[in-house]
Amino acid sequence: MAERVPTVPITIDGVEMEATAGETVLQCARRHGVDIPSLCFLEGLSPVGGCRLCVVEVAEDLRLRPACATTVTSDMEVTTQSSRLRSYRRSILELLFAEGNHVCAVCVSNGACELQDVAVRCGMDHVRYELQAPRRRVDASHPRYVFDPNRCILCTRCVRVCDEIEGAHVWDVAHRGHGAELVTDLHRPWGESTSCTWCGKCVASCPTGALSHQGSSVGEMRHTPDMIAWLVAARRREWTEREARR
Amino acid sequence: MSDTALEAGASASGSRHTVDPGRPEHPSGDDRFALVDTHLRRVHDAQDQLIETLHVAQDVFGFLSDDVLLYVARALRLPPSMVYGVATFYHLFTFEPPGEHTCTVCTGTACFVKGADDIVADVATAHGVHVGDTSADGRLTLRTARCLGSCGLAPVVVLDGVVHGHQSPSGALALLDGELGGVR
Amino acid sequence: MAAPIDLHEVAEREREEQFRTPLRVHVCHSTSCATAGSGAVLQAARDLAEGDLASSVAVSPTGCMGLCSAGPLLRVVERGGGQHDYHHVTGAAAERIVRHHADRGAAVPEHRLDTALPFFARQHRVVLANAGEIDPDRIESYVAHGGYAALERALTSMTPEDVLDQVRRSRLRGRGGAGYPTANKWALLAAAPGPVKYVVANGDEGDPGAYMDRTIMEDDPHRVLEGIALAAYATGARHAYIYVRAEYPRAVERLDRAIKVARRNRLLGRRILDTDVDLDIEIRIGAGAFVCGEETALLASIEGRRGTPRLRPPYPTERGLFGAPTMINNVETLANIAPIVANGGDWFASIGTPGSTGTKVFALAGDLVNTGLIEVPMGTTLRDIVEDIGGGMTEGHTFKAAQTGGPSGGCIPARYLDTPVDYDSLRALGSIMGSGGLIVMDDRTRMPDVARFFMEFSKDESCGACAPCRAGTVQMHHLLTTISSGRGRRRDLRDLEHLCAVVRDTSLCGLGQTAPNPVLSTLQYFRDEYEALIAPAEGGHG
Amino acid sequence: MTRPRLATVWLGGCSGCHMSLLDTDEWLFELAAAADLVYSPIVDVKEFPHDVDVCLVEGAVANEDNLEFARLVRERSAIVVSFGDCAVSGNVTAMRNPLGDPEGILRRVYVDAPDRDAQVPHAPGIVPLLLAQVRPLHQVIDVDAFVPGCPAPAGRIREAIEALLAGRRPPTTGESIRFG
Repeated sequence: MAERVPTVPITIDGVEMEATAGETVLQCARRHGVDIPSLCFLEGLSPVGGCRLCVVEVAEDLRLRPACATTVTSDMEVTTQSSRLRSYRRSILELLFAEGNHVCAVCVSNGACELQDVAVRCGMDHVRYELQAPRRRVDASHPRYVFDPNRCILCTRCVRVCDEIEGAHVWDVAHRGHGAELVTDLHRPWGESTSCTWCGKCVASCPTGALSHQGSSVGEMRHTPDMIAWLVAARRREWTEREARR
Repeated sequence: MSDTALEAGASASGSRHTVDPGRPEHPSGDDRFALVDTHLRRVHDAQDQLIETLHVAQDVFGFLSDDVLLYVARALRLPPSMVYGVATFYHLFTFEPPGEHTCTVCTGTACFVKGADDIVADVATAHGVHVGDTSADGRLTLRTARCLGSCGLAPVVVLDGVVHGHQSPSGALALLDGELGGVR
Repeated sequence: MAAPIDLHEVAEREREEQFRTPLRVHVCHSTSCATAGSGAVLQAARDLAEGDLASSVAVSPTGCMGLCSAGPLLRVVERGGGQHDYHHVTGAAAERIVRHHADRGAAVPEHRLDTALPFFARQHRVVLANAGEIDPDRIESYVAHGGYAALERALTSMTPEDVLDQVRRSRLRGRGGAGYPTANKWALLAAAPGPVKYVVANGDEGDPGAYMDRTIMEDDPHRVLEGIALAAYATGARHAYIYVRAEYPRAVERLDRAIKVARRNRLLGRRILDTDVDLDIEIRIGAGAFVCGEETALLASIEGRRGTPRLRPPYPTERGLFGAPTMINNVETLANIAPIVANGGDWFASIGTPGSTGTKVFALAGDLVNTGLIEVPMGTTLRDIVEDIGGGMTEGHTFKAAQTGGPSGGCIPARYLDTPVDYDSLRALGSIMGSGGLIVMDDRTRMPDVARFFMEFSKDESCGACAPCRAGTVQMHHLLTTISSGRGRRRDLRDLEHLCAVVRDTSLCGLGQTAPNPVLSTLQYFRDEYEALIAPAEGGHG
Repeated sequence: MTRPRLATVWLGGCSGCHMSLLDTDEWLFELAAAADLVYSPIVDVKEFPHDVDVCLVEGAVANEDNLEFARLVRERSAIVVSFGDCAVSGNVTAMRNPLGDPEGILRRVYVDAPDRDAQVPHAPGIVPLLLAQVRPLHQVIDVDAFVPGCPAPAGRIREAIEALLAGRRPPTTGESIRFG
């Protein structure tokens, strides 16, 4: 028999539902099959609310709230779809596409890319903004993995997974604003890193083609971000303890 | 008169502290690391002192080389990428040795309204140097600053730590000519 | 442990010292005047005071006298109370002026500054009461002007709740820009559980064109310390930080010295003034990042990390510095605390307007006759500030707009010159109070250029953690550059307005949320200038 | 009743989207019955005609000819459609943008790389000059609809043309707008 978890009533897009106390709006919505787009959020990692795609309207709150980091409260009324939210999400996606070189046609992740999928879901049929066409050096120095910063959207999943789960903190964000970029160690080639354990969790977590396996060709890369949540559960010994309680 | 942070690049030749026998000598044999050590000891190698330590290191060495960053990372037991991320986040840290002379043009609002952009453009053109860079001959580093708080004197130019108020493009160029001995 | 300072005795001694000579010469030695050459002025005056005029003249360097555009400034104070101010003083002029006063007991007409001018007469100094009066490096000077009396009174005869109550009655609002009621913040920290909590003074004045906080920290450092000590007492914090921009080394130096002196005199440290109250204050230096003015970014920076804001909630008063409850107050806010506790919250609330009490310090800059640092009661109209205090526009030009709030604020056109300057009126006009930068622009200014200037600032200062601010400011800057250059199309204007909404409503922190303000307010009031720049449609493409 | 006048244009792209159009196979007969194809790389017409109802434009705007032609298309067409990823987003054609100055690229390709006969082609009036940056079509002229894809799949093309000929917009949601 499962333990009883306290619940609170909330309304999402006019539908009343039971939320588990302490969970986020995003978690509750997804459990109930409500689609809120997101990119930086990854189950198992701490939320940073950086991509801003999951912003929702909460009744009696003037500000939009990131669903990934907003805890449910009793009788909360959440709107996840409105013409304003849709237009904002689309614009944010266009901004992301414009700031990198996201050429899907020649990308390792083409067809299996979270960024591409979200763009489809948000109705992005073209990008209105000026393409920044950055020229960032691809780092293929690692024997197993490749980093293409031109396809990076700075979601920081790799930074967090490396710090929070693997504990190596190989990755971090350097510089700031439009100059921000991911670096390994002191911005030396990844292959020379003395802190990297080759665990590959950063690659597994990546929502785009920025991190991939060596040798992947167009459309061949398959990321496995869901493994992170499993790993976290395992580290908390959730399974073994459940076994023990039986 | 030099009350701004712009002169912080200052004297590595300042008062030398004795090398702490408790710490291994830096492999390079550069005893300037002892000055960094003095600071580290005073703050008990506390990790939240990273920014202060970088300030000290930059004062001592003039800029932050990879070697110095790695030294600080090891001393504070922080991952190198974190130290690099912090150092590059803040404007005041620099990673290249500065030129012989440093010219900083304030581009705060008051200076902007009074034409600071023209000064920057003219100095950049005349000396063939981009903002944030050092000229090819290593003689001049051109920087901009976000308000030095001397708005009553706008527009303001700081040359080698000395503040000059009420500047114009031609005035700033003359100032540089005086200091650098003309454009070659 | 040394005995604590006897404030009464120190004040008495200092006042006696002030009457030792018939003349006292104050030389403004704040950053602006120092840059203009006050060092030579101070030296010339000191030479006299240490030479043949030793018995008649005493010299003291002081903080900002306000009229920075006319510096270096010098003030001669007579024993009888008479004051004579001089502008654009040089070393030679200083010698002439001081000698003339000493020999003839009369003022010199050259360099004379008329203090009946509206620039001085219209001001009301609370925060800057000591600037231009005291020597910032001498605690005695501060004590003689009533310094630390409020702290002594609070510690000996008031409960923490009493202190909080005075702040509540004062209705003081945060001077950092947003105007959140200070007492509410204090109450949250006071109520926060646990033995470890922090008070943080925000001296990361990043708004380009603003130097109020710098002046306060440099010219009256003990006032800031006293404010912090009172805040800590009221909220139960035993440790405080002052976060200062690295661009202000002189403020760091002065504060550092003030902390040491205060500690030696048992005004800080263990068992302050022999009570059972402890407080230590530590200075932390920034390294050049505007975003660190944002509370959570500032805390990250104090912890030695990248200054990126984080999600709120939890708010700093719940979970702040090193995970402990933390309250962040702006330096100017804290500089108001000692006067509030000394004179009572009701006294403070009687200044200004009901919604915005007290005074506000502004850094007045731009195309005005008089520029410098001013302090006026809240509710003073923009017109009074521009025309009276600022002395109007420079010869041959007319007022076009006043910019408040820097990169987070807006431009106010001539038709709103009669607006009282307070939090709510400025917000209603699409601007904000901000930290106190006030730039006045004349008819030569092109408003789309001003918007572009601020957007360039926001673009470069964006921390990059959230997508709309990081990438949106780049695109807005691009669109403004295109439009300013006359190549813009109607569609660009539409995209610009839409992006303003996206970035304002979806950005993670205040920097991004307010970055579109300069564009929105110039579009609101000066739309015709944008329209005029839109290129005529080409090839059916508009 | 007059039949709609349809045109297709090939700018800076690989013509893959036109190949994909041909992949609509037998539907091409239906198209031929429903509309007049008045201009296309697969039609022997030299000049872009007036009064075009719908024009599909493949390819990005990469050189001066592309730019001039795009403007002409806009002038003479009621509805202009960005056809395929290169027109919609610049795509592969725009991958030269990060490399900057086209002169440097030409030199690399025609001077540094070849083993013999190294020279940058220069024939004014014949070889069009490259633009400083490759641009998606909508940043150069107004575009009424977007049909992405690299290439745009045949089914998606058919769906779009059917909609346009019936006076509707091509789909702006769902899988029909997937890039790549």
